[in-house]
This record gives sequence, C-alpha cells and structure tokens, in this order.
Amino acid sequence: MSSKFYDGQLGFLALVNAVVIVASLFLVGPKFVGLYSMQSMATQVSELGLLALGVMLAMAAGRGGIDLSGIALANLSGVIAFNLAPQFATATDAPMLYCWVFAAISIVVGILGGAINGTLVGYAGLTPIIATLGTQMLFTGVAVGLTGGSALRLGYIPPLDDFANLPVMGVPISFALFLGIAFALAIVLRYTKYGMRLFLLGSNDVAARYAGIPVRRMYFITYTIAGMLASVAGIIIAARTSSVKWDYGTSYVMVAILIAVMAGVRPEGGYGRVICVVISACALQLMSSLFNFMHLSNFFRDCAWGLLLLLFLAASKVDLSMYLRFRTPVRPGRA
Amino acid sequence: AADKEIVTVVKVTGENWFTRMEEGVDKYGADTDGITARQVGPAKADAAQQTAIIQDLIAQDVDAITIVPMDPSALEGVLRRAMKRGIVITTHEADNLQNTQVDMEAFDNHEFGAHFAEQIVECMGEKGQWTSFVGSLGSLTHVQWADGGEEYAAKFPGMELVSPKNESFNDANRAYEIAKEILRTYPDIKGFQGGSAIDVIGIGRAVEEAGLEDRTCVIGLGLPKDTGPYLETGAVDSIAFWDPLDAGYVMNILTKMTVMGEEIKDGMDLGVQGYNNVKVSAGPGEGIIVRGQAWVDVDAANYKEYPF
Amino acid sequence: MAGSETQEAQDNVVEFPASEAQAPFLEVRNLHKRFGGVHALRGVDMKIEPGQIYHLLGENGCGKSTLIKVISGAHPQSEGQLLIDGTAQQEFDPIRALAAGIETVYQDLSLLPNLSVAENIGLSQQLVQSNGRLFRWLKPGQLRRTARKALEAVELPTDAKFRKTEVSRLPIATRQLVAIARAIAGKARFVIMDEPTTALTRFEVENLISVVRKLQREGVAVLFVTHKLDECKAIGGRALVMRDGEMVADCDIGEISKARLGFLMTGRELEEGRYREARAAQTPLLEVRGLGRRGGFRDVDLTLARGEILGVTGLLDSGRNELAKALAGVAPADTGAITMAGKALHLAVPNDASQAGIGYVPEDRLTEGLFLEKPILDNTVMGILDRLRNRFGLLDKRRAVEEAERMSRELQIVAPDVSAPVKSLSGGNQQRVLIGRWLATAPQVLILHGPTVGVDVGSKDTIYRIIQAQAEAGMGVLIISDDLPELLQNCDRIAVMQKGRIKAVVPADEITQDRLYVEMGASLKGDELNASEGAQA
Amino acid sequence: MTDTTFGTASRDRENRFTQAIEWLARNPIAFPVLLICLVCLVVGAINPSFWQVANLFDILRASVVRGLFALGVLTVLAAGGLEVSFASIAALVMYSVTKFVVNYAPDLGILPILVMGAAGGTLCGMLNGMLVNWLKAPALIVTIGTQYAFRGIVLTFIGTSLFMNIPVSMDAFGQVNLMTITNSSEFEVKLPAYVLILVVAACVTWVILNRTLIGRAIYAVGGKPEIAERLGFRVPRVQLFVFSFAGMLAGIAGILHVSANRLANPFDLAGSELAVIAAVVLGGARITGGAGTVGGTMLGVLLITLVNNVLVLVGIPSTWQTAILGGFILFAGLFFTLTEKK
Ligand SMILES: Nc1ncnc2c1ncn2[C@@H]1O[C@H](COP(=O)(O)OP(=O)(O)OP(=O)(O)O)[C@@H](O)[C@H]1O
Ligand SMILES: Nc1ncnc2c1ncn2[C@@H]1O[C@H](COP(=O)(O)OP(=O)(O)OP(=O)(O)O)[C@@H](O)[C@H]1O
Ligand SMILES: [Mg+2]
Ligand SMILES: [Mg+2]
Repeated sequence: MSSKFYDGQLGFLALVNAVVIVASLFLVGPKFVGLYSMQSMATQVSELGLLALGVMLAMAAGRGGIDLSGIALANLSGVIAFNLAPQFATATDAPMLYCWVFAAISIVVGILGGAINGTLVGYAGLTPIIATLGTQMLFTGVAVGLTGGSALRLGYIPPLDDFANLPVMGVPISFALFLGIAFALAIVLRYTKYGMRLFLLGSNDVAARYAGIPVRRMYFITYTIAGMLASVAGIIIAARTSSVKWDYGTSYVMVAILIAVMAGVRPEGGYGRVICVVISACALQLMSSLFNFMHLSNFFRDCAWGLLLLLFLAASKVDLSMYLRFRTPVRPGRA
Repeated sequence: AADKEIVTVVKVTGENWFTRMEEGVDKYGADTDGITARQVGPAKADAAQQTAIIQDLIAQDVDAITIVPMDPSALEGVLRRAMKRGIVITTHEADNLQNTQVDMEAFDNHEFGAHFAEQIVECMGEKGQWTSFVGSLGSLTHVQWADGGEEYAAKFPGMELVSPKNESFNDANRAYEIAKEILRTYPDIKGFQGGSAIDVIGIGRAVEEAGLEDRTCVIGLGLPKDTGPYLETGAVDSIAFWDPLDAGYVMNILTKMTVMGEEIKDGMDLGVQGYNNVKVSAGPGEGIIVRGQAWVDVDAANYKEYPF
Repeated sequence: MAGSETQEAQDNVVEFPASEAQAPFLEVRNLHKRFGGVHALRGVDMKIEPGQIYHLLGENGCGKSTLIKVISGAHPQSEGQLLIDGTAQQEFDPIRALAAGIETVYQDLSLLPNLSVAENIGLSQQLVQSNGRLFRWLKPGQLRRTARKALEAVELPTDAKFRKTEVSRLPIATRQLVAIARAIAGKARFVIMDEPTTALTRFEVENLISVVRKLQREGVAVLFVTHKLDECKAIGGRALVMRDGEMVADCDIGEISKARLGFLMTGRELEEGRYREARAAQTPLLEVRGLGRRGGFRDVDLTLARGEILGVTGLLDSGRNELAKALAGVAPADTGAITMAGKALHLAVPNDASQAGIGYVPEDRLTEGLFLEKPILDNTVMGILDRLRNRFGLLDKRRAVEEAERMSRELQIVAPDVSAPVKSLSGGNQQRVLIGRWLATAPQVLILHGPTVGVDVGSKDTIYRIIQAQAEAGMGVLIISDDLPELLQNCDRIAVMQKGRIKAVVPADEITQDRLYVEMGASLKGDELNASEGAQA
Repeated sequence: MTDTTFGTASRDRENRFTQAIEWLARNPIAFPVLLICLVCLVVGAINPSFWQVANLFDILRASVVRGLFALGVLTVLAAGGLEVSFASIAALVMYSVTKFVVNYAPDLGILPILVMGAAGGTLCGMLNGMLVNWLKAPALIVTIGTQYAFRGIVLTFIGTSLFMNIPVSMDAFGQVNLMTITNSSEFEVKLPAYVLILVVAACVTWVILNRTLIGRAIYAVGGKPEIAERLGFRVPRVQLFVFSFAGMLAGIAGILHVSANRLANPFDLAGSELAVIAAVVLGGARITGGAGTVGGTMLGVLLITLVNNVLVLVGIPSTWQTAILGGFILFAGLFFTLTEKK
C-alpha cells in the first residue's frame, strides 16, 4: 500500500504509449490519432482490458495464480444470457429491458463461473493452473454444447449496439464502463482491507494464513471478481458483434496475460496495479492498430506479441525504475 | 483525383483459397485505373479478429470494404457503422447479411448443393446411405448447400440421409476423424457430400484407408491441387468449386461500381467467365444480391488444368 | 578434476610424512559471506584435522549454518580461501566437496521428498563418480548396496520396502537418520552434522555417537553443530565458538567451563536481561484442558495468567511446536478445550485465534511471519485495518502511516522510513516488525514461537525488554523455545514437554539449565537421567 | 454392546477408506485406469459395436502425436515446469522441414527427415530452456511467449499455404501398416507402423526417467530445486535438457503428423495444447512438479483419445467432448489434491 502514485513501471508504460503515437505520426500519418480512430481503438480495448484485469487479480493473489478461463467464461455468459433472456423480455417489444436482462444474466453467470474457480482454488486447494484449465474447457465445452458450435445472432438491438459503439461526449460507452470498473477496482485494491490483504496474500500465502487473513475466502472472492469482470467483457463482445459464440477471441487468453505481464504484474504474485494494466492494454491496442494501419501481416503481430512478452519478462529482471525515476522523494530521518 | 482504395477482408490469411483470391484482387487493382485494391485477413479464423481489422479499416477511412465474413451475424454492427461513415460495403458468401450494399454469390447456393446431390445420387445408383459435411453450422452457404442437396435427394426414396451436416471446423484432420466415425457407425454408407473446401481431403483419406475407394462416392467443394491425389486414387470422385480468383475480381468490380454510383442490373455481363449473365435480387436488408453461375466441375480427368 | 587434486594431495602426504608441516584436511582463511546486505560471515579462520571431533557452537544466527554451507560447496564464499589438503579450491561446488570427502547433514536435512530412501542415500555417490555429469546410467546395484550398508549403520530397516519408501512419507526422526545415513554412505573424510540430534530420542543419539566413534577411528573428522552443551561435553573433542559471524575460540571442550562457553557465545553474562521480577500467577486468562492433536501432543493442561510469561520447552519431537500451532489455530487441536477469560474458544483457523485476541509470532519469521517484499507499513498495520477507516469506509493512509511510525518508534525499529521493504532490515528489526504487528492489535495473549531465532545479541535484549514490558502491562505471554537461557531470563514459569505431554511446570527462579535439560530428556549424563526416570516411575 | 460394535465397524470403514486413499496416493496410475474402464464399460454397454479391433486401432493411431507431445510435457512437468509451446514447435518444424525437403531434396529418405525434425525441435526446445533459465520467470509464461513467437515465425516467414505434395518418403512412411484387418462390413482397418515410434519414444522416456542419472535429477529438481542444487544437481542443465527433449519429441511428432495426414498445413496442431496437458494431468503427474510416470501419461493420452472418439457411439454429440474433458480434469485435480492432503 505504498502511497506513491507514480512509479517506474507507470512511467515506462506511459512512455511506450507516447512512443507508439509519435511513431504512428511518422509511419501512417495523422489519421491514426484522429477522433474516430481513437474511438474505434477505445471500443476494442475494453474487453481485453477487463480480461487482463481478471488475470491481474489472479496473479496478484499468488500461489501460482493465473486465470485461463476468462474468455471462455465471457463467451459462456453471453451464450447463457442469450438463451435465458427471452424468458423475461423480447428484444423487439422491449429492447431496453431485454438488454438489462441480458446483462444481468451474463453477470450472474460470470459470478457463478468465477465462484467455481474460487471454490476450486480457495476451498478445494487446487493449483490455479489446473483449476482454471479445467474450467476453461468446461465453460468452453458447455458453450459449444449449448450452441452446437455455431454463432447465435442477437440481431440489431439499438440500445445494445449503442452501448458497444456510441460515443457520449466523444467517449464510447463501453470504454467509459471499462474505465469506471477499473477505477472502482483500483480504489478497492488501494483503499480497502480486501485490497491490501490481497497483495499481502500474494506475496506470502503462508504468512498470510498465520497472520489471520482468511486465505480461502480471499481466493474465493478474488476469482469471483475475475469471473465477473470476464462476464462484463462478454457483454461488450456480444454487444459489439451482435452475436454470441463459444470461440470469440480465443487469442485473448494469451493477450490478457501479455497485458498483465507488460503492466508489471508479477507472475509470482503480490504486486500489480490497475492503472498500469489499463495503460498497458492501451499500449497494446495502439500497437495492434498501428500494425493494421501499416498493412503488416497479422502473423507478424502474433510473433511480435510473443517476443514482446519475452522482452518484458527480461525487462522485469533489470531494474528500469533506476533510469526512469525523475525524482524520488526521499523522506528524511527515520521512523 | 486520388485513387479510390478498396480493401478486401477475408476469413483468414494464408489458406490456399484466399491466397488465390488475393491474386484476383491484385489483378483487379492492376487492371483498373483509379483504384488501389488490397486484401487483408486475420491470422486465425476468429470472428473477433476479423471485426478488429474492419474497425481499423474504418478508422483509416478507406473508400470501400469488401468482406468474406467469418460469421456474418458478428459483423452487422460494425458494418452498419462503416456505412454510416460513408464507406461502401460489399460482401461475398453472406446472402443473409443485412448491412451490406451488394452481396456477391458465385451461384445460387441451393442449386449448387443440388448439383452435388445430383452427382451423388447418380453415382450411388439412387439408393443407399449418405451424409453431408459443413465447415460449421455458422457458415451459411455450407448449410445452404447441405440443405439444397438434401432437398434434391429427397426425391429418391432409396436415398437415406444419415447424420447430416457434420461440422469439420475447416480442419482436414477433423473431417478425417468424423469420416472414420461415420464409417464405423454406418458401415454401409456410400455417399459423402463435402462442405468446406478441405472436407473432401479428410473424407478422401478416411475412405482410402478403409479401402473403400470404389464403393463410396465422395463429392463436394474442393480445390484441384489439394484434392488431386485423392482424385487420382478415386477416393474422391469429383469436386466442384468456383474460382476464388474470379470471385475476388468480381467482388472488386461490383464494389467499384457501387463506389462510382453505377447501377447493377439484372442480366449484366461483368466480363468474367461465369458472371456473364448475373441475376440481381433484393437482399434481406437495403442491399442487393448478385449471383453468377460460376461453378466448375472437376474430376480425375481434368483437375490438372487448374493450377491451384 | 577434483579427484586428481585429491590424488596430488595424497602424494604430498607421502613426501612429508607425519611432520608438523602437514596440512590439515581442511582449512578456511579469512572467510566472508554476504547475502545482499547481510554480512553473515565476517572473516572466519578454521582448521579441521583428520580423526578429530569438533563442536561448532554459537547463538542462533551467528553464521554456523552459513559456514558449513560454504565448506560443503552449497554457497560460494564472498571472500577468503578454502583449502583442502593444503590446496586452495577454485570454483568449489557441492560435487567437488563430495569428491573431496566432505559429507553434510544439513539442518533442514536436504532430503529430496519425492525420491526414495535409497535414492536419497546413494545418488550423491553416483553424481560424484560421474563428476556431476548427468548423462550416465543409474547403477541400481550400487544404489542398493550403498543404501543397505548405510541404513544398517544407523540401525534403520534395510529391506526393499523401506528403501523404496518416498522420504516425504517418513516421520521427522527417521528422516534425520536417513540424512545421517547419506552422509556416512560415501567415502567420507569429513562429516558435518548441523544439529543432528534435535529430533532423535536418547537411544538414537547414543547409536549415532557410536557411529561417530567408529568414523573417528577410521580417521574421519566429524563436526557437530549444536546448542546442547552437555551433549558436546559427553562426546568430547574440540569446541569452535562463533559469535556474530566470527570465530571467537578454538579450544578443547573438556577444559572449558560451560559458563565460559556461554560467555564466548553470547558475549554477555547469562543472567542479563531480566527487567522485571517473576511473580506468582494471578487471574487466569488462557486455560487449556486436555488438549490433544493426533501425532502431536495429548492431555495438555496449561493456565496462563494475565501479566504472566509462561515458557514451553522440550525436544523437537516433544510436541511443543504442535502445541504452539494448535493455540494459534494453524494446526488445530482435535481434542480438549481452550477458554479465554472464561469463554470457550474454537480455533480452527488462525483467523479464529486473532479474532479471539491471540497473537502468534511464528518460528520461521521469513516464510511464516513476514511479507518480505512489502513495506514496514503494510506489515505492521495489516492487523488493524478495521480501525483505520475514514468516514467513507476506506483506508485512511495517513493514519496508517502514523500508526506504523508510532509503532516503529516504540519498538526502536531502525529503518529509513516505514515504506522500506521488510527484507531490507536486519533480523532483529524484522522480528520487531513482526511483534509490532501483533502489539498493534492489542492482543490479550501473545504466543512467541522462538522469538529470537536468528536475532543478533543486541536485538535480543530489546526484544526481551518489549516482551517483559507487555507482560507488565497485563498481557499474557507464551514463549515456546528451546533456547533455555532465554526462557530462564524471561519466564515466570516454564512448562517442559516430553513425548507429547507436559512433564512438569516449574517456576523459573527455582530451576537451572542443567535441570531443564534433564527434564526434557535430552541429557546424556546417564546417571542423572536414570535417576529422574526412576523418580517418575 | 451394539454401540461398541457400531463404533468399531465405522472405525474399520474409516480405516479402509483412509487405506484406499493412501493406496491411491501411492498409485496415481489407478486413476486413469479406473476412468478408462468406466468409459469403456459404459460405452460398451450402450453400444456393443464399441467392442471391435477397429476402434482400438483408431485410438492407437490417433494417440501417436498427442502421445509424443505428452511425453515431452511429462518430462518438463516432472522437472517442475509447464510447457505449452510444443504444438507451435511441431508446426514450425514440420512445415519448414517438409517445405525444405520438397523444394530442395524431394527424394530424401524418411530417416534423415525424421532426424531433421528431431534436430529442429531440439533447437527450439533448447531456446525455451535457455529462456526459462535466464528469465527466471514461470515456464508457463515463458512458453506462452515462445508459442506465439514460433507460430508467428512459421506463418510470417516460412509460409501459410497448405500443400499436399509432401515428399514421397514421408507419404510412404505414413502408409506403412503393421497389420490390416478386414472387418465384417468389408472394409479394411489398418494399424500404421508409426505407432511404433510412440512405443519407442515411451520406452526411451521411461528409461531416461527411471534408469539414468538425469532422470533422477529431473525428479529431484521438480521436487525441491534448492535442495537438488545443494546436492550437486545442476539445475540449469536439467532444465535445458527437459525442454530440449520435449522439443525433440515435438519435432518428431510434427513430421509424423505430416506423414499421417499426407499434407503439410502450418495451421495444424495449434489448439491441441490443453488436451495434451490434460492427458498428462489425468495420468497422475503433479502440476507442481516432481511426480509423474510414463505409464500414467500414456493411459491419460488413451483416455483423452477414447473420450474424443467414442462419444458419438453413445449418442452424445461431439460438441460436448470439451465439456466432458474439462469435467475430467477438474475431477482429477480434486482427486489428486484429496489424496495428497492425506
Ligand atoms: N540465504 C540467505 N539470505 C540472507 N540471509 C541469510 C541467508 N542464509 C542465512 N542468512 C543470514 O545469515 C545469518 C547466519 O545464519 P545461519 O543460518 O548461518 O545461522 P546459524 O548460526 O546456523 O543459526 P541457527 O543456530 O539458528 O541454525 C543469519 O542472520 C541469517 O539470517
Ligand atoms: N537474522 C538475520 N536475518 C537477516 N539479516 C540479518 C540477520 N541478522 C543480521 N542481519 C544483517 O546483518 C547485518 C549486520 O547485522 P547486525 O547484527 O550488526 O545488525 P544491525 O544493523 O546492527 O541491526 P540490529 O542491531 O537491529 O540487528 C545487518 O545489516 C542485517 O541486515
Ligand atoms: Mg469412389
Ligand atoms: Mg543453523
């Protein structure tokens, strides 16, 4: 709970963003930083960012924490919401109500799915990799089973479509929601008992138990929140594509981990900052879009992502803050 | 004036089918003054990645986007926004898509399916068990072929359709595994109708391994070079396809006409074999559907004439 | 490589037979070892002669284990020389140490839990034979023979079933014997045993000593690391005394008094450090009746009064550690009752204990107590987060910092500021942070499990002061420790455990260290032991 | 009187239960065996046509590539790491080697091709090993990175198009059969010879793990790396070895995949990672390292292949496969956690 807002990682990520934007001006021209282009990137970044936040939570909780089931749960929550929502409202008669019902069901599914992960990791004591690997297959499998493998169309539902794409005062609603959630999560992690205990737990789970932290409940809550974040991502994906399918964004598992590692979240647990994840997700989106603008092959992008992940792992071995710290307030004297 | 930029977005980059299509797109770009044409596509057949690419294209303010959708329903939203920004949208293999100005189909999909079934029925001697494959149930055209085939074969009481519309997910190995399963479950099966372009490869391999080349009839969409070895052994009896090169070329012709505001009329000749007398009908949305008669039948005798 | 060096060295022996100039088997000169900021060894000199028995003595954390880890190649030294048979060693590593005949039984036993007994005993030998190269066939015959011979020597079963048992399935005492068996399995010239008898019964200890005598007759040097002075005296040999990373004495153990040894080890008189008068028990606070846990302890009755410091001691397998963990809710008891100020407690998880006002400072500070990466701030205020809410229900960071600063002032924690990570502190300061965390929560009972393990002398004193001041203020304190001087200095009463039961509870001012050793069943002074057992019967 | 009898009986039962758990903890291989029996009995009861040699042949054939991958994953897992880049390595190696041979040495025999595949895989694996040593990050995260890098490399720089004209020797090798049975409905079922490669690889892995020093070192490092290091096992070398070995198996698997399918498609194999890890875990290897047997792993592979192949026979649509596998993994995870806690 170090009270400093600015740290080396944050500065580094901001720098990466700035470099990409400046580079884009030279490489593809000002169109890249135009309003529409920015809005388009903002709508794309939300779902990835939410999944990355889930990965960050799981990693920060330690004990080899990782959440491989995020995107599977996002898709599953969309699929189940699609199947159940018509029981309560029809899209043609009451589109607004339908959307709320859809969102509510998704989130309930997300929370339930997350709770399954949380129970397995917290109460049953499974290694997070095994638990989330199993649930990833389970969630995916159920989504495939329920849909027979094909996409389910929502059709054009104006409120849902607006949610995914409509900018309010220049900011797409889905992006604003992402920022709102990130902000709330940041507050929770920084200024609540849960948040502070989470990072302590991640840095040493044995000591956490000895110190009287309810370790099992902490894991349960953490994975449940991750599940909920995934379901919000699921809603955004459903809104953006007007359909739900079991295999949307299969590449997101890796990209979410990449974002988290880039954001300085330690895979061993105990450290991670929401703002860094948000900025890191933005950096990744900027690069991804820049590659598209530059007509670079998408395979090259995969390759670049892999190398970038390795690069950031290497960078975390070198103390970057030394070079990036503009000024560190050294408080005089001692306690 | 600056060149108009038409970008073709395909399901996935790298597959032979779309590599051939890219040749058509490039050829059109080279043939036509005032147009730059290029093709892009995701690294993985993933609807989300395709959407992301289209979104970035919209941000780039290209003049027109022509799309072979991975999953048409996933694109409605993004395409509507593109059209709102004045970008011309045309599509291929998506005659159910609402937010498009022109959808180009190489032929009537039901007729194409019926054409397969016709050959199968004849080859099987009008009786026995048969089955059909699709890339995925989400691939509308594949489903239409399967339906078209089913309707045609229903006219023959001896024909028994078993386990219809198996999904291969555009994966030859998966098609192979399913074909083996089917052979085991229905030992007397005689006919296979392929869906995606690689289904026949998988089915052909399963048939060949079981030593059933002569007893079975395998017919479906396929590319000559890929399917060649199985056509030789008779494991695959015949394939049909439309030339993706021509399709890419024609898609761009139609797109350019739309960009220039030219009217596309029923019975027009687009100057490409198979598209000399296109049929125009209203689509499910505002747009129109343009159909050619561009399929090509290929068997062991003539597959070498097509170098792709 | 290492083999040929040994060969050369043996040639030397032939050239200069039995002269004064003959190099000792092993010599270290001006050895330094630093772990980051920790200066664990500060210029150690030592000689080891063949056929001699050594006892390495010193307080907790003075660097004994570090020294033997350097000697056995597990850690590279930061500075200084290490000579074997007079030859300086370059790039010394475990393989070379083993090849030179240095065998070590580490404090943590260093057994591979998922391998079998036979493999644990015999693999090192094959590794040495291949000079550390791994692309070699396993020699099952050799493995079997080696294991059987070594197991026989320490009187463990030698049958195939036992040899194939995974080590993780063995009880701790058996593991210790397996570790010893490994050390004597090879062609050892120098066997090091880091506190080898903590988990052993008297019978096993005697057996071990006869093994050592046999080794000695074969010209093998043996070094014990131990805290049990009586045991050393019974065995005989030379005493090597360390203090704060330095070697302060090398003398015959028979000719030096225990008081003198104690002074050499600690640098102070033992009676120091009592800052308050022992007093008779008053209002009972924590009461334990018939407490038991399978495989740990049973029928434990204890009463801790307000303002009392109660010590609990015993051998490693006496159940003292398990009792501490049960009272902290870490490994709950399965029978018996615990009441706090008359109210029954159910302690299933540590959280229950802390809710009930029981604080627990665990034995292993680094892995069980502290969040090393995290600042002092988080480590100290984590227990009182509920008290630090502002009116929005969120954490008030400023007050948290104030609290932490107040605590570190009170406990005299030396650090630049409270945002310094705990891993950057010295052991004594780390321990004070940990104690401070619990003091902040104002617990009714504080359980201190080995409160000064690995803490330097100066810090010990401060910690004792803090503990005694808290007791003075009415807190009930329970110290679980095998550091007898520590118990004698701090406690009002001392409970001695043996084989899972409380054997005796004695007032601290009525007992001596010797007497305590006897009560624990650790002494080797046969007569006294028999006498006390007779008294029991 | 009744009370006491009851008491003893229940204690006996409890004892027997504890004993059963203990026994299973010592013999984790029983887990896949039980599940396989269960699946076979259920499927066989519902659809007797399950009991035919053809099915066995098919399952064996379909197990080969997955089995080779699983042996590699097992080795890495035993040493305490988790490797997910094997499918990308296989794709990279199979596609580049096949393309190279087709273009420059179309008449090359199968043996040199296999050697090239193995060598290429070993190189990639070695890279993994060095990165894991050097970056000191969890192997899972490192290999996620290399997974994408390898895949990106083959698709960006080597090619994307599927081709059928694979070298003659590879095609022929894929067609060599050990045994051909013509079954009741007059079609042939063949047991391909490349199944033998899996058998050989399994034996070699078994020998390495159980009969060599490096094998013991692998388990030692997987159990307690700090202690293994202190005892003289060189941890970096062990890591380098296991990743290289896994890479080599992946390379060979890639070549077999091309030979068996008679086409080279760089998009193949991606996405098969989870099923392989699932197989190893079902076979009783601990995800945290230090345990796992070749026998168990092979049974795990069989189990997965069985589930993939036979569900249609009992009328469960193949779309539910993934869900069932997920359920199995969670079941296995719970089961092993339970036995370990005892
Ligand atoms: N790996 C390490 N990293 C940092 N500090 C260490 C490490 N190992 C030992 N130390 C420190 O070095 C000092 C000497 O420790 P060592 O274990 O050698 O003590 P010891 O004399 O064996 O104590 P004990 O009697 O408790 O076993 C201690 O302060 C300890 O905390
Ligand atoms: N048990 C221990 N664990 C880790 N490091 C230790 C330990 N004991 C001492 N050290 C380290 O050794 C160094 C020197 O130890 P010393 O005992 O002189 O400590 P110090 O700085 O005087 O502080 P204090 O008196 O509070 O221990 C210290 O800087 C400290 O970091
Ligand atoms: Mg035929
Ligand atoms: Mg020690």
